[in-house]
Amino acid sequence: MRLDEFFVTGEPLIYAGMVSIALVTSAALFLLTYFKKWGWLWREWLTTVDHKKIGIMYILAALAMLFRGGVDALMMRVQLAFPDMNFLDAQHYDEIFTTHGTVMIIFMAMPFLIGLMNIIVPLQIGARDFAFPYVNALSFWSFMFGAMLFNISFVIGGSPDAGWTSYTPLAGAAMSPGPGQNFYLLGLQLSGIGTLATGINLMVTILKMRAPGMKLFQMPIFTWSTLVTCFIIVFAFPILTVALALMTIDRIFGSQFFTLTGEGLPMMWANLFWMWGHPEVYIVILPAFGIFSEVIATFAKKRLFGYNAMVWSMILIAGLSFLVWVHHFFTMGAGAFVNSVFSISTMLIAVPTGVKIFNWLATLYKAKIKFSVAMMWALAFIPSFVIGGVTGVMLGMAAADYQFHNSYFLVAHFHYVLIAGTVFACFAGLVFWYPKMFGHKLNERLGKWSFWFFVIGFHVCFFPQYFLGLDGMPRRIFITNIAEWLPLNIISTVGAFGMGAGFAIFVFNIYYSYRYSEREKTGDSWDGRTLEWATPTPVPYYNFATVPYVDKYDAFLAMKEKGETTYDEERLEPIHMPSYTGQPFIMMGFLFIASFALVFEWIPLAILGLAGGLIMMIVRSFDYDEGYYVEVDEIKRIERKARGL
Amino acid sequence: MSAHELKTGPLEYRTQEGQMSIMGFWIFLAAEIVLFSTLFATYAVLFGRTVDAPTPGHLFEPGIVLVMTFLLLTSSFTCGIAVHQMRKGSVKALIIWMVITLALGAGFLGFEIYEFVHYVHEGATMQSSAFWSAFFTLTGTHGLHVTLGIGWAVLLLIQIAKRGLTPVTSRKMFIISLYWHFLDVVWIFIFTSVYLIGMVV
Amino acid sequence: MKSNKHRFHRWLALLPLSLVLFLSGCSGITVLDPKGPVAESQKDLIIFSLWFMLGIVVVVFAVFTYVVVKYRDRANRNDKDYDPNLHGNTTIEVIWTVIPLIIVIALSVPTVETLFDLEKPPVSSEEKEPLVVYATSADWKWFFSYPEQGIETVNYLHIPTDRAIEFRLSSADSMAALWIPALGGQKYNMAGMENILYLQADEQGVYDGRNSNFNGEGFAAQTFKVHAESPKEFKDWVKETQASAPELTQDKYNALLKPGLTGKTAFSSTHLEWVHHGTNDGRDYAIKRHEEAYEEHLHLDNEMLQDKADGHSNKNEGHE
Amino acid sequence: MAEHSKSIPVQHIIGFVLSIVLTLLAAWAALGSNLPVKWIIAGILTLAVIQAGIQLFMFMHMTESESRNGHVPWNMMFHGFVLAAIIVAGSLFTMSWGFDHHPGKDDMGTHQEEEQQHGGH
Repeated sequence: MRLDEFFVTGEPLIYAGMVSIALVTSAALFLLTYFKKWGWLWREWLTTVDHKKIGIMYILAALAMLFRGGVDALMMRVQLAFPDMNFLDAQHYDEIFTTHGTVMIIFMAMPFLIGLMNIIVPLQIGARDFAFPYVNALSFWSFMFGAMLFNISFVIGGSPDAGWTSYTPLAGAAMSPGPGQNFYLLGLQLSGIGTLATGINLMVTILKMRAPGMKLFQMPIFTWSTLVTCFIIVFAFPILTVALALMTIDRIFGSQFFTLTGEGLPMMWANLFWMWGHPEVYIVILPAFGIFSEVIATFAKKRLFGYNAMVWSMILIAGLSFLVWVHHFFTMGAGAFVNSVFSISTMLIAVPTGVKIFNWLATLYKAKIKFSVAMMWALAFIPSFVIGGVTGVMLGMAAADYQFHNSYFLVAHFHYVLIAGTVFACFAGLVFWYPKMFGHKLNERLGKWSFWFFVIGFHVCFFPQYFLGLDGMPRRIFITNIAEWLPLNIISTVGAFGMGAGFAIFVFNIYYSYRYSEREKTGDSWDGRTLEWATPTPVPYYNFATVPYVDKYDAFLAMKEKGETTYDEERLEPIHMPSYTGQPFIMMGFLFIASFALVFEWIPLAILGLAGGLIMMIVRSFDYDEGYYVEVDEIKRIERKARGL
Repeated sequence: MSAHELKTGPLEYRTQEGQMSIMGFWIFLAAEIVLFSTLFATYAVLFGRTVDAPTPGHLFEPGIVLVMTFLLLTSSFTCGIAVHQMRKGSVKALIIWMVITLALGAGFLGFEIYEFVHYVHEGATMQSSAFWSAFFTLTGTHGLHVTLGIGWAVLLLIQIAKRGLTPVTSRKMFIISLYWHFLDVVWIFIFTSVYLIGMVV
Repeated sequence: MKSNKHRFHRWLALLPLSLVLFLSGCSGITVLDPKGPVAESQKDLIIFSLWFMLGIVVVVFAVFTYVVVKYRDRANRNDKDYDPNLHGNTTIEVIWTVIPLIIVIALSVPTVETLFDLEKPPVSSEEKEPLVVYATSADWKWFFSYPEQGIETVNYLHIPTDRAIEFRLSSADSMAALWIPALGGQKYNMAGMENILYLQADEQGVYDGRNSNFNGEGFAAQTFKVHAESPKEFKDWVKETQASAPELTQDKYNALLKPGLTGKTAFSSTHLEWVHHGTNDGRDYAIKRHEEAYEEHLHLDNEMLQDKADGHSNKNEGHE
Repeated sequence: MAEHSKSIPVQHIIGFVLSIVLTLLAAWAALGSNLPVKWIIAGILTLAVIQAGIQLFMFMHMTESESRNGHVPWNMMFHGFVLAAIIVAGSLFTMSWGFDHHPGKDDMGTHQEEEQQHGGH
């Protein structure tokens, strides 16, 4: 392969991207060397197995990905603003919407939520870490290397351009030759390993490591949403693994699953993709529901209404999520009977979702609502999500879907549910738990500015798109050459920049608050209700000096009433902790090399990388490191300092 | 994380780590069921799409498949005895029965490789048609699992020989046994829905 | 740059005008302004569901506004209506489970009915045999074959009004979807699989049709115009095409199949004589003949697209 | 726990014998019998499910209470098999059955037939 084929050439925007990547990388390398931080980076972060640190790395990476996906989005909106725009050509536009979709779902929404789960779930259930801290680190590095692999396609080899759904035969070797599509397949495959492992890890953590006395139906609702989500992950991700593997074999080894030759069946890809893809939607929305429930209950200063119904509706949604995938291709022509079945199952999801909406409203009833920024995100979610939800039901009506399908009506719908659901939740959750993670709150004033910019921008951007869709504008076109579409497209682009401004203010707020915000003195920043607020801030690495006995929902509220804390000097015992290790990083590094080699179909290097990965597994198998104990005196010292005793 | 160790019951269940690892593995097996069922679904949907390549009914031979099935069924049985011996505390019997299990597994693999080579010679390859792509991927994935299982078990036997039975080694052994029985479950479905149905239809 | 700026201003001037058009009601929105019975039935379904959805939105928004305003934490807040332990009420929970369920049932019935109706030609033209048109997508153009009339058009379509059109959809290569929003919803065109889509125009006019399913670089350019005209005009058009258009040879067809853009053309024979892409035998016809061409980039940009719309460009013709 | 004293527990022997018998039965049904194909397929799939159950319950200690893992193993296996059924049957339902039973065929004959079939469902 020639060098000018290896690097992407000929695009000014990409050259600019390359330059900025080079600058940022060298700046980072310089700073690390100048401040002699390499050792610190390795010892404190790259080898960590602490769920809180891993969670923070997840969230930082997700914010970076949100930036990248957001820039993609703005570029698309610029191109679509006016009919005569020549900002992007078709090819470049195709790459951008493909990476936008993939990055936002796989490398932004999921890791953001998994990051929050990482930090909060063990704290909420009174656990000292994950069930398998080593595996947790492995998961993170699998995601991180997968994301890196996907993102370097931007400058090396060329980005995938067949849409985030990568429908065959377009995405097959015959019509999309070259490394672009391979980046998609292997980037997702690599990060998928980690997601599945996290799913198993969190399930075991929640099922086996709850504080003594805590029954399943006394768990905080975010923990419940995590458990249900992990259940979906465990059952959905293997489908993606197989689908990706089959297409990889198709592309690299010439098999005939989804090809036009050899009687392959391209639509089978769509079938498998959506068998994973639909549950995936719930993987990113259920934790959001959990976050909103926590935030609303806390700032309404009121117990969550209908806790049992909330839990059961999540379980029901999880079950139904596996029975509706065909609604993504009603227009395939599987016949009226098949479409009827999936149409009805799709609409049924509205019932448990409706129950949840009404339960949130009922939680606000007779409450004392405090409009903090986290609460504002949660409140904005309710009406926005309802619009997304009802249009989802309309899309679920197969006969009408023939008109909605592939149009901007659909685009508007899924942005309404994914942004108003997932993205608002990410912001709400980050603002809410920020003091727990970093020891200080985010500035509320700046937070409100970013909130209003983002939320208004969001509605201005996506509401007009419903009408564009009804007016026949299809998704994924790089040009808006019909006069009637002009005004709405301009409005939409303006809204997109509003969202961009909101995000920029949010990021600035992180910096501003780091500099100027008051440091937290107690662990209980918002008068919280669940156990994560029972720990001091910053949270000691062992989380709980003494684990409380839980016999109620809203466990911390009960503790506060009884005057208990998680520091009982009488009951202190040495705490067993896992050792930090560089193995996960190295193992995933090898798999990264293998995947990168497979992208370019360099089989010998791929085999070497895989062998490296296998050797790391053998190393792990013979590794009998038992961790270490935190002595009582050490715990006393840390806790007294943190609690100001 | 707790160091509390129970005094009774099978060794692998006594520590919380043991319990958690075993539970985690059960969850992993559920994911494996989904993984294989996706391959089965692909196989089922692509059934009959052979183009010019030979049809399955033409190539499948009942004899060799039955032998493979009996090898794997027996290995599952001997693996069960190995765990039984482990619970009785007999390292030596455990190792002997495990070696028999792995030998049977290796025999199974040998037949499978022979079978694949034979099919390729007849013109049924991964690249020849959608049906054969699906066939080789499904059975090949199972075969790969068996191979990995053998490698993994060998590593573990070394550890057991070195360290004897501890909560950690017996937990690992127990998990291997779950894995091995599970591969047998998968094979039962391959035997039935790939080979038998392939020969009937 | 200069011309771009000029165009920019021209479009900008359209902005207020279009806003007025948009606000003047549904008449501007294609899907809600159907020109045939199929689109009509889909519009009815959409409007039917829209009423329910608006109802839900109104109820939720009203309750939401009420609770957020009434129960906000303010200085002289009456603590009597603060109940921190209120955690459930079975009756009301059952009510708000059952009502959505009823709505879902209410929506399901017409959905299923319409679904089965759409598999048949529209009732309004039952007594007439549907006009069969094979609509074949290829990267990035449309072939419309009229087997009875023995003609084939590329990138435009003529149909008679008040008669069902039975589209037989397939694709020579990548997956596409035939969508004529004014006449009704879409279905996929897939190689090796054939779909049937019934559409019908009741009003004469020229409608926009396109491929709505992303299929690569030329996707945005894969559009066509539908000329719905009276049966007599249609007959005349058919006669004229039969008489004046050249015959479609297999070589010519193979050249047209090559991935790329092409203008409008008509022929007095159809490609169905030697290949039908909707069958198992025809699925790899194009990919076998043009394997290398799929690797090339079009470098399609706005200017090219404008040119194509104006009828200048004919990228394929250079290769003949 | 009487069986612990034996070198080979009875449960395992029963399980092993049963799986051999069921395998032979399935092989006979498929290769030796003259039953209708649909019956054979349904029959041998049932036998396979029974045999999987034997592995799970007799060899894999799925329901042992000493594991302190409660219903989790059982629950995961159950849902795994439900999902397996959804994936396999669902794919066949939409990709094969759906397409065979819709008017995507060349003549109108199939179309009429399809209408009747739908009426029957």
